[in-house]
Amino acid sequence: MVFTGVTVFASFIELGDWNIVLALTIATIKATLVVLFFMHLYYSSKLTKVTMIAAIFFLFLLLALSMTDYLTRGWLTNPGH
Amino acid sequence: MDQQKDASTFGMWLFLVTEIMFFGGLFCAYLVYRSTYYQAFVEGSQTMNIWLGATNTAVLICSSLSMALGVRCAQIGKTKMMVVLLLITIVFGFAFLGIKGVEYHEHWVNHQFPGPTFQFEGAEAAGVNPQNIQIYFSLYWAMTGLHALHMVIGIGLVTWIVIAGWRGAYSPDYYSPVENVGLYWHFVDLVWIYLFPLLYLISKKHGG
Amino acid sequence: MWKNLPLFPEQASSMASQVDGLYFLLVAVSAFFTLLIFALVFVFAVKYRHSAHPKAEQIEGSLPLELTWTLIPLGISMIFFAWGALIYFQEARPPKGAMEVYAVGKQWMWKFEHETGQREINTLHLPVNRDVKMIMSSQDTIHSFFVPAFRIKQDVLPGRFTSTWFHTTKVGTYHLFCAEYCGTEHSGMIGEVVVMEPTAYQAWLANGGATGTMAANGKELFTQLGCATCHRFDTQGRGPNLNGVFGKPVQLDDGRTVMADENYIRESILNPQAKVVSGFKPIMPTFQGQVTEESLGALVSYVKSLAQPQQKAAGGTPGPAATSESN
Amino acid sequence: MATAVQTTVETENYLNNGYGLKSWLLTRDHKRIAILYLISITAMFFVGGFFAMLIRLELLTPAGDLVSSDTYNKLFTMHGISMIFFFLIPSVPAVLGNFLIPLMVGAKDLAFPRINLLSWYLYIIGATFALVSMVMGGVDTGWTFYTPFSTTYSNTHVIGTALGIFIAGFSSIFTGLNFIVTIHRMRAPGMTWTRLPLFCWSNYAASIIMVLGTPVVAITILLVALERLFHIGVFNPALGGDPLLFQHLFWFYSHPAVYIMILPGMGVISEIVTCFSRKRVFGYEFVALASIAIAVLGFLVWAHHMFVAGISVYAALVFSLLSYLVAIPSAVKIFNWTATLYKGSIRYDTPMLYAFGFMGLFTIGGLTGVFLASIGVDVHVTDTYFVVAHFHYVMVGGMVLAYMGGLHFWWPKMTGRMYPEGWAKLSALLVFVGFNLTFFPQFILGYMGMPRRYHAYPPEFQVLNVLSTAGASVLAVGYVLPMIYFVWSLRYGKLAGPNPWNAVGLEWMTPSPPPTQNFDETPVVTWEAYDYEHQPDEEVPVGH
Repeated sequence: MVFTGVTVFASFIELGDWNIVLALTIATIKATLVVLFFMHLYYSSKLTKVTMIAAIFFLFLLLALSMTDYLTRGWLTNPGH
Repeated sequence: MDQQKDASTFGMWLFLVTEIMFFGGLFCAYLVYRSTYYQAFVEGSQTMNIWLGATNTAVLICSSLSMALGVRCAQIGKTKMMVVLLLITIVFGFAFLGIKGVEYHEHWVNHQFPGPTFQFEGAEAAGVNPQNIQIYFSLYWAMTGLHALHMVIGIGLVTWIVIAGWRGAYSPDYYSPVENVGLYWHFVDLVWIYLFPLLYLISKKHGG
Repeated sequence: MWKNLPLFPEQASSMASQVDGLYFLLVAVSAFFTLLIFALVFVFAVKYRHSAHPKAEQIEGSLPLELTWTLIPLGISMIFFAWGALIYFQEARPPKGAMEVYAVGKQWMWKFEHETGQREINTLHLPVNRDVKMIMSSQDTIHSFFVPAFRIKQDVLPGRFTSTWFHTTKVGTYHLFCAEYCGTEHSGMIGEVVVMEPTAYQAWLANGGATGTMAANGKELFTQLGCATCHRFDTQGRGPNLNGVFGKPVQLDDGRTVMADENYIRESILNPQAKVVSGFKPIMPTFQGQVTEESLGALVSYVKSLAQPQQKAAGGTPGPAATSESN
Repeated sequence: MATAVQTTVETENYLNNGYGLKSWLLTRDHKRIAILYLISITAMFFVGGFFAMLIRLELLTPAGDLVSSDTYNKLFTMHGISMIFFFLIPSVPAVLGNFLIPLMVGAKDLAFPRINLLSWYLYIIGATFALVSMVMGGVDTGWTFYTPFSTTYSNTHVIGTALGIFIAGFSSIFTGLNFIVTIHRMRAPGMTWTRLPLFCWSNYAASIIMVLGTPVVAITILLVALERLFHIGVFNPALGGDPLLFQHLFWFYSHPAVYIMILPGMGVISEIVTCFSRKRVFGYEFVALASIAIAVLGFLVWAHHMFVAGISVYAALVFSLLSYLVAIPSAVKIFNWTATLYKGSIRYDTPMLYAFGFMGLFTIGGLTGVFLASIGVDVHVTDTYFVVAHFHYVMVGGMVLAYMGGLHFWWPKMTGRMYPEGWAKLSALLVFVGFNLTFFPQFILGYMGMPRRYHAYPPEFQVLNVLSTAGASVLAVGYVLPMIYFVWSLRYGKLAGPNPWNAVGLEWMTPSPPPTQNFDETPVVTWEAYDYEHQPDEEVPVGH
């Protein structure tokens, strides 16, 4: 729980010079700590852990498979010209 | 009893899975448009008040901390202490909504609400189509609005727990409502932890 | 013979026989499995009916059998996948030198414009034995360009171009349908594709009442809208020189590279700051709301004409319209 | 035997335990909630069926002469919405699943009885929104709500209907959540996962989809409503939005949703086939795992609805490949059921006739799905009657037949009475014949190129359309008949006794209708699933 305070503090320090990767990494660290300790996932049954992992996995599928379309749309354009 | 408690907590986790996917649709839309209209998203995020956003992040994490401690108190039977901690959580919750309200007001006054009245000064100067900035704001309002709605519901639930706890409804043998509302509260906190960097911290153009 | 009850669509494009080939294989395999299941169910149901076979024999299952009926369908379906993907890939890549027709879908009609400038509504005249590439966009909601006899279908979207192509093989008149539900008169958004002998087609073109080729019209718009003040051909203007740009990769100011295709030209007109060419400032205003779908087609056609081989030979001098007209 | 009749009737059960309206509307008994669902979804089924009938009548002639094109568009939209969101999705899970899952796992009730009742109320509120919108003038966007038509161009009651679907979505989420927790946490001692009836497995798989998929469509529909209200631009190309994003988000749920509809039906078939073959199901583990595989793989294939929509060629290839994978577990199930018949001892009671019908029609429906996964052919047949026929073969030929089979199979358990066997067989036959006559011609129409959602069509398509309409009237008779004899049987049907089919399973070891508590004492399971080997094989006379 102390960690959370530190990461908030860290996010203030970073204010000057960040990029999205760093920001999301910090967010993920914070989120992981919250899930594991505030929400007691660390102490929970295997079933609960699997449930959580499944949720993240399917969210990933939604985002990743949608992006397969958007990121590759420009790949094949009018080779005839 | 044990089976019941176990079942209700598992049910709550499943509900959170549902919530993740619910916000997931918005995150997907965000990802798609952020990659399509990156520049517009940068421009849009410039108008965000990072300090208010960061304060709100801190406020929410503190509220989660007091929530977690409150659940712990319920677990070991310190009901009075639990009520106090949850009241602190409620105060933090209102603080969050208050700050968010200030931000909303500012955007509203500046016509940064999607629709026919939408205006974005400096879009042309920055060389960005204002329509694309409108999409940023649409997602901003939808995501933070939905999150704020969850906060309101959360405050309602915590209030209910406080009242029931005051009346002595919970004991170390029976505190799963406290635990489940706690889970819900932490989840709402989690969403914000991601919304903050995604909506406020898009580019280093801020320069501190 | 089946005049009033046709059971199979005509084949009028080079794609049709390929799609039908795969279709027949699918039908054959499906029929085989359907009959297999029907026959097994029927035989078992009769042979092991309760009165004839009062005591069931318990059988647990069999791993080899399970693997067989997992792997064999998997193998067969991979054949279907490969074949289907090949056809699709072909459909997605229009061949060089295809004649181009621009189409605009709107509630509830199809508007076509030939490169040579002829316009028509709901009827599309084409010569036989030619590759035809359709460049399509919609003015309102989503439509879909569907010619069953060609076995092709492509949704027509608002806000961008989509394209498809086919090679006509047979003279005749074929149905044109809108296949994506688009509102009240969706089923009225139909038309016909008339495939003609080349000579007849030329005769039709001559009577088409065209007022200049699309590229020429585009050139006129290019001047009218003031594009030419920045996009100059003689000296370096404030905008990139558009000569020979079309169909080439373009280096952007953020380091990415994009292909200068129809959609890129379109985006550059309507949303100029989205992808700025490296070395230029994002100063071009948007033309959203000032150009219709038809004008966009003409402008794209003009930019395209600037990259025709004969233009390259002519060097950087403007005046492609004149050459196009002679086509 | 008069005394036996007497005691059966007098025994307290969930039906005679309180008669007041309040005892039904505030009940937390999963069996009563199942009956509430049965009544409400039957009503929605006939609403949707009525629209279908009008559609078929309109299509008798090529010209759009019976109704105006506006009305026609509303008819097929409301047919789709009533049937999919308010009949097919809740049908087997909310009626049979609700009734049977606690009985099958040996529990007193579902894990959260109050949430179960809440689900039903949400369903009713959602259905009311949809029905009120229909009465006020209807909606014409198609059940798919494609943007920008639904957000910008339609002048009908899109928001009311969208809200109805949004609310009904939460009903489905809560049902799924309830099932998952119940199957995990409420199984009777000895009821291990490998002893779990396949009906529970398949409902479990469907519940996974409900929990993971439904929220995505809920938020998407919400965005459509916001787009209409505030013009936020997210799906509107005129404002810079991408209409394909809507399609991605919509099909992320709505493709897996067809598995929500079909999986529980597959569970019903597993139960019926084993019971009337007197055999343990062939390859239990494979059938069970195939359900889970379908649920998971079902999430990976959604863009096969969008091959011609303007998505990237490469994305289309990936989705095509993945689409084949999901066909395999369905094929595995069909083969296993067929193998279950082998060396069985088969009886031809009505539920088994429906199961035979299912196996045949689902095979056709599944295989024509392979046509659609194959991109080259899909480009030609998508958005035509081929898709309409395929979908109905899976949904009506598969799902509705399974639902009817299940209803006949468990009707004695639910009501304590038998339905009239002769009439039931007749209706099963009518449904099978009528169904094929209605939908088989549509495959040919589709390949000929007749687009779906067409109010008027070229004259050469007429013969096949007339055949289809003729079939639809036979089908309608097949559906109305059970309605009549089921109601008749409530009063005049023979008493069923606890186990009229001499079937294996915990639900058959308690009286019919079951008491409110389901079991007098928590059962302990010591036998494997479908243990027909040790089930005494003597005929159990009905109505003794």
